[in-house]
Amino acid sequence: MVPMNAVLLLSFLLFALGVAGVLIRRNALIILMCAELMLNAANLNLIAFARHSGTPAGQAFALLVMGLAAAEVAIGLAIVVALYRKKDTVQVDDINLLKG
Amino acid sequence: MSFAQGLLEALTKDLPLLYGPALLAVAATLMLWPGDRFVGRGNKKAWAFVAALVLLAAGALALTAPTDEGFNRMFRVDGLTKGFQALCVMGGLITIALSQPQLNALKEQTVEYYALILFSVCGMMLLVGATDLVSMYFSLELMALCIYVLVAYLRHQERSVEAGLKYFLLGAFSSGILLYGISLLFAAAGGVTTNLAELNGRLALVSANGSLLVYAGVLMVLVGFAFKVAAVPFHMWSPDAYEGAPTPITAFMSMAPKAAALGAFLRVFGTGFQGIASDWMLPLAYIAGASMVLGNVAALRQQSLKRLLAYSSIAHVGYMLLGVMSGDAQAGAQAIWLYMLTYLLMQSGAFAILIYLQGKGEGERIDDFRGLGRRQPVLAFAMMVFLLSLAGIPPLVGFFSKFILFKLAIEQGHVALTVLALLTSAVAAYYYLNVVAVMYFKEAPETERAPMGSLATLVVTVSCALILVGTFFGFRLMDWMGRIVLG
Amino acid sequence: MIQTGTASLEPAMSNPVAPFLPVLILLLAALAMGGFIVWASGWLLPRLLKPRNPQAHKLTPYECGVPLFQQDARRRYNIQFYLVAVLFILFDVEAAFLLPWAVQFKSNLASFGVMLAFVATLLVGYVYVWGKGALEWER
Amino acid sequence: MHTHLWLIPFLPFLGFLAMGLLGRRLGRTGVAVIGVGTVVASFALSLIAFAAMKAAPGQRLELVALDWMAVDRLRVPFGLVFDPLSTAMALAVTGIGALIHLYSVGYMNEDEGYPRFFAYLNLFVFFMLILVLGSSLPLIFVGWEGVGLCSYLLIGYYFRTDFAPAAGLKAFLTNRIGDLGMVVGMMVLFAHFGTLTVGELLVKAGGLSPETTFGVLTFATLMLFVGATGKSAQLPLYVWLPDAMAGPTPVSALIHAATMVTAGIFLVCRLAPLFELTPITLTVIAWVGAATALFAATIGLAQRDIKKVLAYSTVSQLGYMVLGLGAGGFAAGFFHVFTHAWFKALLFLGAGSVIHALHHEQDLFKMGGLRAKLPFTFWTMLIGTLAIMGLPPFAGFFSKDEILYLAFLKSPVLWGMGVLGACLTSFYMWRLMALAFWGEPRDAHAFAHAHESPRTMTVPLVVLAAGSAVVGFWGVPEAFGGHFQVGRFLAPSLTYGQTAAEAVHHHGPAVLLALISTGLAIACGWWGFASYRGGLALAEARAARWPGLHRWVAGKYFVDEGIEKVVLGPVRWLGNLLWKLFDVILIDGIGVNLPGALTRVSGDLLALHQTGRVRNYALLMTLGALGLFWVFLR
Repeated sequence: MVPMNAVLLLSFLLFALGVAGVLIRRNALIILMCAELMLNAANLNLIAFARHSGTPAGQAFALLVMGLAAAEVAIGLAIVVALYRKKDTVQVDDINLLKG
Repeated sequence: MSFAQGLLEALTKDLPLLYGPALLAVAATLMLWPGDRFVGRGNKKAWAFVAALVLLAAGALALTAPTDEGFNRMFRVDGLTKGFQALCVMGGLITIALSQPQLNALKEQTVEYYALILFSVCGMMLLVGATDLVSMYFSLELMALCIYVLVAYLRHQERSVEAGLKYFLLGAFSSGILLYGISLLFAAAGGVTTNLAELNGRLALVSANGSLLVYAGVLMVLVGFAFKVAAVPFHMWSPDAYEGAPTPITAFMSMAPKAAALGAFLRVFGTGFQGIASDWMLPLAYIAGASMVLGNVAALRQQSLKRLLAYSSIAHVGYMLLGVMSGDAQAGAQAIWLYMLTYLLMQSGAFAILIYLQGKGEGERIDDFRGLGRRQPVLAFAMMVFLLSLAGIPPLVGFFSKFILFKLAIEQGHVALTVLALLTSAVAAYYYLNVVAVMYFKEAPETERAPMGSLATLVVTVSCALILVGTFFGFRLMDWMGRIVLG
Repeated sequence: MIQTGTASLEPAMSNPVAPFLPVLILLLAALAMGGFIVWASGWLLPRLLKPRNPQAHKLTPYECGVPLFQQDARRRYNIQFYLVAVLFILFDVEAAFLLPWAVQFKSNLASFGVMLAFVATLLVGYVYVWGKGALEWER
Repeated sequence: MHTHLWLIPFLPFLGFLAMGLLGRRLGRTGVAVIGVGTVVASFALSLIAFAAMKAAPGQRLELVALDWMAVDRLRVPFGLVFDPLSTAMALAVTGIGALIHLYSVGYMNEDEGYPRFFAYLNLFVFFMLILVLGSSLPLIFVGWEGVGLCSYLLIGYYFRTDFAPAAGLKAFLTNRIGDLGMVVGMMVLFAHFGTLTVGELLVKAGGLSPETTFGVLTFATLMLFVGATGKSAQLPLYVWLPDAMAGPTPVSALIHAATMVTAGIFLVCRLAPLFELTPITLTVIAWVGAATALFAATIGLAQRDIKKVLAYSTVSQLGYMVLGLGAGGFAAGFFHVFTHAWFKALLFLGAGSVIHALHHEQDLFKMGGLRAKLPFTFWTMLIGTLAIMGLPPFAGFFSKDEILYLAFLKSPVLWGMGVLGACLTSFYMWRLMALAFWGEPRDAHAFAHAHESPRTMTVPLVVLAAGSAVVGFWGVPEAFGGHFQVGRFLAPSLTYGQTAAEAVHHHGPAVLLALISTGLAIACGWWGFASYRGGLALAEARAARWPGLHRWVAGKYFVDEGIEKVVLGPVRWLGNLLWKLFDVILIDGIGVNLPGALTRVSGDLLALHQTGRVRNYALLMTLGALGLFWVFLR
């Protein structure tokens, strides 16, 4: 068995990667992917600890999260496409009509 | 007995708890298909009435649901659930009524609009009853995903799409943080349960070694919720999303999801994580205080009434978080519920008038209210009532809901925060009164009057009347309701 | 403690990672080997062996055959592609919910009914998508 | 039974509804009849109630319509209370209110917003009556905020000018600061006593020994006094009152004389037994009052605008009332409210009459010689001036003397400040009279067109003048052979069934002190009158080059000029300085510029974080979360 602290560390690295991506990248699609990465970091925790304790709840939760993530991607892509049709760009730094 | 039999039995036993939300989901699905096949292109407006009826029915079902817990202790119907479900349904109904003039004018009546509102109200109704982090996360996402789409609904308007994208990206970000926090709590409790009550018991026993994990988890969950209710410093999406969204959806966002998220906030923090209250109380106090200050100060500068209401709603959330911090969960829930109810009335009235002016070609800028007192005295009077009530000026109802909340906070020993709340509410009076002053003391060229439309008139009349009635004996009424609904 | 490179048949029970250590070493060796081959064949050997005879034509993607249809490789995909891809992902992931059900499945009409309801819901979604014309490539 | 008492506050409200809803459809006459009629009717009812109260002293009647608020422990009835204090106050409010309504019929005759004006005015009276008659602190607070709101509407009535709305807003905001104090005080009282009904509160407070509740009560009463400071325009929250002059003159009269500003005094009187238990609060109150009385009088010396002079004089007189309260003389303080209501309303309406006659000229330096042109106004204002300077037997004498005597018992320094303030009052009032009514007209055009005001305006003046002359006899102190009846009348309300406060026995010094203060006031009055009787000659003479022949003649003025330079100069310089310091820096600083500064801060704040860029938002969210994490690790 892998020690649980290692799992936590790995998931934290994944999570931090996701956060960093959201903060650094400018492409809306990649930001979206990074947000999904954060969800996967959480999934890793859920699955590993569910396996660790031998109960199925966490694994079922992870499946549910995957489904939700897919729905989120679908909606996100739709919005990004709508934006692209309007502004011809998916760079988030180019959209700041609303501010102040 | 097999797992599946158990599942079926659970369903038949527990389903009555969910008749309301289930009706919404089924009806919205059927509206999309096959319902929409039978409605002609020009008649989409009819869906508004269908959706309103479905909402009413769902509200009635929710209020008559048995008080019980079910679905493997994932969902619970109690006073809190019913009370906040009622608020969400009201928010949905008001939104549908307010949407009519704008959607007709823009020729954007579609079945999807109403189906999305129903789905998101369904998510809210599930959210306030969720007693398990799984069901909570699921319903939170159901609610939020629908609202992302609704914000970007006017896909031919750049503002709307931009608002939708911003809200979506930040929402996805915060939902990632929330879920990671949930996973940490799950891990800290040993990976056995996601049930709130059980988690609370287990987390309180976590050794000093794991306390960092618990704290990080609770904090991340707190961040997720603070984002959903738009509390500082996780509020930045709200002014932009409020401004860009179609105005009825702005009204919707300031009422229903806020009520639902606050209900869940109460459920998770007020009653759920009581055992580890010392972990989240101080950060929450900072969040509340910062929301009051920033919300009110930032609103001073606004030229657009939509943005002003967005910032002021940040401040109102700051006040309501005082109720979450109350050690007496029942009293806190009641105070927040009353506040939210009165807030709903004032907000719906103000938005109805705003939408009406928008429809006339005047915009949402505060300057467009110039001379409203002369042009349309009745409307201006109603607007004044809403604004003064929002400012919390007695004897209007908004004062009493504030009073009850602040009184509770003082009793709970949050004196410094309450004083801050009082001070900032004095600032709030300034910008609300500024709008009143513009309406009455500034002249504007005469413009022609357009009829307001029966639904918007209804909303304005009812909410204004309720505020005025509430001023005199609303409190007996509201107390009575609070007792019955919140138990 | 670090053990010798040869696989130990009885790994120390105290260190759960220990049995995997030989694998790790093998992995590192393989990586080093692979890296060297790639480096040598892709950079070192050509440097040493290649004739120097530059030509503009050599830089085109296809040195021989038909000329390029479109100069810009980053061309836009048809928006329809995204739509279909997203729909595929959605229905694909929803199918993942079938898995735990199937694992637990014992011949039982009730559980079958519940899953049928789930699939029916998906089906309504599918029909809605179809009805909206989202699956038609040419509109 | 007693249902007719409900009509006292609600008649003006009905008037407000009628005028607000029907508006111009009522016509000018209709508006005037309803506006004046409702208030007169409630005056008549108050008179009946007052007579009943007189007949059966110590009576107390609480009418409860319904349970208004009931949230767990908090139960607040929607009720009115009739006891000596509230009926006497209601009488003053409706009586003076009715006269001001009547006066407004003439004054606002040319204004187009006639119905709106009367609607606001009626609403104002309604809220004031709710404040006076309310049986619980929340209800009193409703009235309290209501008059604030109405004053905002009325002060900002001339909304076409830039100044008026700003002044209205300033009044409202300053009052909000005071209101914070009131709310906090209320909450502390509730947390401690578990009730907010005045009756229960006082009974419970009386049952406690002072030692156990000392700290809480002191805090609560101090907070309530902060509220009173805002409403009753005491230092340092007086700032809104002078600006409130921007409204129409009848509004100034209503706000200054009978209603809004007395609210703070009334609140303290209402809760007198509570304040009685807290000597520290009382001392604070006394000093704030004395300082205000002196301070505002100093500023009054330097004003040119006739209404500003009166405004500062109101602040000063309020200082006396507060001083009276602080000295433990709740009845004396209230009595001064009562007498002041008469003569201040008179002075304001008289000033309004002058302004009306001169077509809205308010500058004293442009008036002069109006004695013959405006006989009614002149004679009535003369009575008002005599009353405010404290000349026996006019109204102001008895009430002010009683306050000064009590102040003397508390501390001779307080007495000295009070007497000095009275001297200054006398001076600037006679300066005002001399500049307006004596001397040569300094604006020939305006003078030529000046005319006496219509009957609706002069009748209230005469009535008020008569009142100013005689109401003082209701409370002749014992030192002058009276029985201070007002004190006896109010005693049941002020002591609330506890041991009756010992009657103040006037000893030897009382008469002597009265003689000293009155004598000084007369002297100062004469001085002020003499200095300005010749108009602005002093100032002009100083500027002009005198031929040698006239030099000797002018020498007569040289004495005066010397006095002017040596004594008056510094005093006026001080007044100007204080005015600059407080009005310009503090008021404009806090009242006007603070919102501006906040708005600027707001802009900076927004520019800093609400950039419109998603990535910045995400970054700030992350930083926020890390900051909260830091809170935990710290």
